[in-house]
Parts: sequence; structure tokens; C-alpha cells
Amino acid sequence: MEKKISINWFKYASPKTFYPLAGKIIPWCAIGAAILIAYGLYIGLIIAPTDFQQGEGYRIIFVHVPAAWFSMFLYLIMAFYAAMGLVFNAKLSYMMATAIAPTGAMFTFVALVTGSLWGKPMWGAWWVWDARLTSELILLFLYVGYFSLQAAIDDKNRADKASAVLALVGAINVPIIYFSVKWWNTLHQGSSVSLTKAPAMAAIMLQGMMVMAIGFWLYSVAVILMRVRCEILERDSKLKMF
Amino acid sequence: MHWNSISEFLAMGGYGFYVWGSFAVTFLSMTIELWLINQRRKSVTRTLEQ
Amino acid sequence: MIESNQNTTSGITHLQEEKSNVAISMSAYSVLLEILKRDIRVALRRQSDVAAVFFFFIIAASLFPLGSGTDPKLLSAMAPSVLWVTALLSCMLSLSRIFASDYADGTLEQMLLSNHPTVLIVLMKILAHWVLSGLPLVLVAPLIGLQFNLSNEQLQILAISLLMGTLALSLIGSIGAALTLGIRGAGVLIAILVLPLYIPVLVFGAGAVNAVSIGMSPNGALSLLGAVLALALVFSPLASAAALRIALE
Amino acid sequence: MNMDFIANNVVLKADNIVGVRGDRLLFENVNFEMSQGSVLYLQGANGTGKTTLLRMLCGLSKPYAGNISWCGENIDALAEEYYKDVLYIGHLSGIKEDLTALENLQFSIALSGKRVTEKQTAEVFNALGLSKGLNLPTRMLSQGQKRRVALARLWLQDAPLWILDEPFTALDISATERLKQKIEVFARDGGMVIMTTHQEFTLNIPKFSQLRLDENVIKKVA
Repeated sequence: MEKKISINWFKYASPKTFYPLAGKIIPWCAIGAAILIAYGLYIGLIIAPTDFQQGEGYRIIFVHVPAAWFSMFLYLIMAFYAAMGLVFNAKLSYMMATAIAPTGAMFTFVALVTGSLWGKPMWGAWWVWDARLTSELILLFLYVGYFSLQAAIDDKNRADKASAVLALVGAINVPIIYFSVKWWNTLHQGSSVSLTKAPAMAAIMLQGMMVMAIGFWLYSVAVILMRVRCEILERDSKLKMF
Repeated sequence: MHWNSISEFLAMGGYGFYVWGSFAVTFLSMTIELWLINQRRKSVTRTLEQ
Repeated sequence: MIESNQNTTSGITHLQEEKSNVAISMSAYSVLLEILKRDIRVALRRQSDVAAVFFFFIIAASLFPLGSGTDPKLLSAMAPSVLWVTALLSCMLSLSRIFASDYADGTLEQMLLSNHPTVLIVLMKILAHWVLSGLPLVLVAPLIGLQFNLSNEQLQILAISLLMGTLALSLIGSIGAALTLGIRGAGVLIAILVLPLYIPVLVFGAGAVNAVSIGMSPNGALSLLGAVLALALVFSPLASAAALRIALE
Repeated sequence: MNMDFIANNVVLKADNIVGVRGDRLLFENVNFEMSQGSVLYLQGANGTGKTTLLRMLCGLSKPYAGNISWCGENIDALAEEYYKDVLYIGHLSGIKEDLTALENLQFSIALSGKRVTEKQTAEVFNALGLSKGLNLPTRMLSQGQKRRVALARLWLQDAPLWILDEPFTALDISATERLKQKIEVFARDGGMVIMTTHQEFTLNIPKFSQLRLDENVIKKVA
């Protein structure tokens, strides 16, 4: 006789209490994100003055830099939830890690594309072997590794744990990779071509970037919570809870 | 106001393609991500209703 | 049943056996050494696998001059990267040998259930893999380097950097092997998981040889490679052991 | 972990173990206690989680809920301390096909920290009717012979708790009989055995109990 799970497995984790809570937070984050991003665009595109060195092209930083920040930040947050999952064996933490990955990968992709769009007018090449752009590319490979491992394992339980271990190993390697690429960059090119030296930051530009960054942060929270709710429904739809 | 005409604003000092390209890619990726999640939510709620 | 002369720690009444043939108990180190010897013996029983990886390195490295022409300056410029990348790929090809066959026939379970910490057992298995996949490369790489007319000093640094590098590659690679145990298409999957993690080793390893070719001292790169090796030595067995536990659940 | 328990004191205790595979509940609140000299015989149709329970008992996989304790301490906390007292023979024979039977045996005994001479292994192999197969790579042996090479560890390894997953598969009548006697001798000497098998079988030993996984009830058989 096929005995569906009779114990309420939610009792062992807190997705049940988390689900409605996330539902409340999402609208606020979404609205906040929209407002801040609009305001950030307003600052970046309209108020900020022309940069004497790079002309108008520098305005790409208002999107490129926050995206690069969040691609790295979200990977570390994902590794954090992976560690929580492994330590407490809590289903919810694994789900959070799984939900963060796509957004992190999206920001990495955006950072790469905007980086090359910025490199073309400034240095005349679509791809610049700059230390940060190269580590961004490797970070994308780490995300690809995470997704492919998760897709390859059928048993959900093992997929969670295995990808959690991989996320942790990746997180330990991110600083090492960044350092080795920086070292490699200085060995071969000297630091003449370097995207990292942002133009002299007028206060208004920094402020614009900060506003955009907070807007991206709220956006990420909203999107990740929505995805976690989908995860909870998906995993629970197999359990026929509702 | 830094710009004095819409056309100048769009030209973005000659870097129009790159600047608008970057912003387009960013917000396009975001909307695609949102759209994907909605699709996923709809399909999950549909399977749950059965 | 062997009647073990000293009291088993669990103190259960001795299990008598008609003939009391006494078993000599082995120290922990000799047991770990036993695992190392056994793994090497098993791998040597199938020399074709070990040789295949070895010849892959030789053949792959020799392909590049065919693709890029024989201008000696060009060849020696790209030699460090070519030799290092092919060494890295050939080490990666043989990663599945560390755990896969033991996983399939149940001996891996038995090892996890022995009274030795899994981390040490994993370390022994990684060393066994390194001895048969890394060391041969270190010996043959200078010969291949001659094809790329590298100077003697470059060949020497190449051998040293590969000596440390291949061990780090085996260590880091074992995590990928353990994570993908028993999964369909594990061969390609290991590559995707492990190659990004190989980048620091490649950068410092090839960097050391490049440093020599532009007259700089390779010590900086070699010491950084040593640092990466030390980190790999500490963290990889832990991560692999955790991955094994997950795979065997 | 000293253990000065007298004969019928509880050594292995499982309290309300829950087993889940994927999202399917296999079994719930499985409770039993074992003292020295007792044999527990797990029964249940295929897929009721017999193997999963055995793997939980030997510490390979963690139970979804519930606690398994060995001499009062949770086996997770004990880890290696517990593993050295357990001899687990699962579906997989645990034999390397490329090694000879002798090498396989010597290695699995070495894992438990003992060194065994060729003479000793030869004696056990003769007792199991494997006299000539000693120095052949095990891939040459038949399925039944391979099983006996795996089971030879019971004669050579010294462990108070045996966990055997269908030990009688692929064994002929004489080997099955010999294994049954071995288990009886082991149990009478204070050893503990948890096993599953499809053949109906009884052992004439005082503490022989049966646990039907699907009905989850413990019946004294002997």
C-alpha cells in the first residue's frame, strides 16, 4: 500500500511558516526596488555630469558595478545557506541556496555583458583580460558547475547536499581565484589596462551607484523569495500537502 | 538638467549604443527572470490543483 | 573466528574459535599504507587505464605544434601553457578512477565503515591516484618540453611546478569525483565542476615557467603554488569525505 | 567506551526510527532492543525499506528521525568507535574483481586493523569449499563463490555485531547450512546479528526475534 507521508514533514523545517511570511515581504521589496532603480536611473542618466575622461560612456557603471557586486555577494550568500543546510540539515536552507543561484548567475551574466560593452568604447575591444572581468567569467563557470551538478542528480535530497558542498568549495576558491587572476594580470599586462580604476568618482556618481545597488538588493530579495515559494510548492506538490 | 535636448540625451555623447545597450541587457535579463518565475509558479499551482 | 588476544574495547566475552590462530593487530599507519598499496596494486592490474592517461598527455601536447607551425620562438612562448593545460586535462581524465570502481563493487562502503577516519582514507586514495597519474607526467613533461625547445632551466622549473601542481590537481579533482559518484554522465560533469577550481593551480604553475622564460625568478609563483597545494591538502579530503558520505547515503 | 555489561543487558537500541526515500515514507517508529547473543531477522516485501534500515543501523545513512544507540551512545557521535564493532555485508559483495580472493580477504581484515596470514585464510576457504580459488582474480569465480569470499570475513574478522543483507543469496545448500551454524555459534558466544533473507529459516538459539517491517511488529520466534 502506497503510504504517502503522513508525518507533516514541514514540522521538521519551517517552510510552512516561511511561506506566508515570504508572501508578505515580496510586494514591499518589489515596490521598493522599482522606486530605487528608477531614482538611480534618474541620477545616473540625467543628473550626473559628463566625465571629462570617458565622456558619457562611463554611465554604464551605474549598472555594471552593482551587478558585479551582487554576482559575488549572492554567491557568498548562497554558500552561507548551503553551509546552514549541511550543518542543520534544514530543508529550507537548501531551498534558499537553490533559489539564490539563478539570480546570482543572472547578475554575473549582466556584469560580463555590460563590462564588455564598456570595454569596447574605452579600450576598443569587446573582451578585456582585466582581472575583475576575468574573475567574473570564472564566477559564471562556478554557477554553471552548480546548476549542472544539481540537474544531474535525480534524488532531490542528494542533489541538495552535493550542490551545497560544491557551493562551499566554490566559495573558498572565489578569493583564491580572484587573487590568482589579479597576480596573473599584473604579470602579463601591468596594470595599464584596468577596468577597476573607475573614473574620479564625483559624489553624485557614487550616490547614483549606491541607490542602484540598494534597488538591485531589494529586487534580488523579491525574486529569490518568489523562487523559494515556488520551490516549496514544487517540493510539496509531490507530497500532496494542500 | 544636464541635457538640453532629447536627441542629445539619446545620442549619449556618441556612446548611445553602448550605454543604452548595457541598460537594455540589464533590465531585459531582470524581466526575463521575473517572467520565468511566473511561468514556473503558474505551472506549479496548476499541478497542485489537480 | 580469531580469538584476539587483547581485549576488544567493547569488552564482550571473547569469541572462542576451535583453533586459536592469533592475528597480529596493525597500527593505524600500516592500515593506511595498506590502503595506498592496495589502490596502486588494483590500478596496476589494469595498466591500460594508467597508460592511456599517460599517452593522452604525450599525444595532446604534441598536437599543438601541428596546429601552430614550428616557429621556435612561438613554440617556446606557448609551451608552458600547452604543457600545463594538457597535464591538467590528463589528470582530470583519470579522476573517476579514484572512487568509481570501489563505489561500484561495495569496497568503498567497507572503507567508510572501517575504524579509520574517512578523511585519511580519502587522502590515501588521492595519493594512490596521484602516484599513477601525476608522477608519470612530471617525469615525461621535460622530454615533451624539448619538442617546444624550452631551455634547461625552464624544463627544470616545469618539472618542479608539475610535481607540486599535479598533487594539487588530484586533491581538488577528488572533490569532483566524489560529488559525481554514481551519476550518469559523470565524466563530463567532473570537468565542469573541477576546471574552474583548477585555475589557480594553472595560473601559478604555468606562471612559474613563464617567469623563467622572461628572466624573472620563479620562486614567487612556486611559493604561491605551494600555498594552493597546502590549502588543497587541508580542505580537499574534508570536502571529498563529506561528498562520499552524501553519495553513499 | 568501556562496556561492562552482563550478558542480557541492552547493547544496541533503536527508538522510533523513521525511514524516508525521496518523498516516500518507508517505515515509522521502528523500535527494538538487542542484547548479547540475540539475532534479529528483518522481514518484509521488497521495497519496504529493509536495506535502508540496515544501512541506517550500520551508520552509512542517517535515519530521517529517531535514534540508534550502541551501549547507550548515539552511533553518530561514536562514528569510528562504533564502526569497528560492526561487520556489514550488503548486497554489493565488497570484493575487487581484479584482486585475488586472498588479497581481497587480507585487505578487508586489514581494514579492521588485523593482519591475517595466508594459512589462516586458506583454512577458512577450505571450510567454505573454495580451496582452489585462492589465487585467482575473483572475476574468474562464479557468483556463489564470490559470495563465499565475501562471507569468509565472518570467519576471520572479529566484530561483536554482524549486519547481513540477504547473506544466503547465491549460496548452495551446504554453504547455507555452514553459514547458519556459524551464526548459531556466534550468537551463542554472545555475538549479535541483524539480517534479512527471503528464505524462511529458524535458528535454535534463545533470543531469535523477527521484525516484520510492513506491520512493524516484533515477534519472538524461538
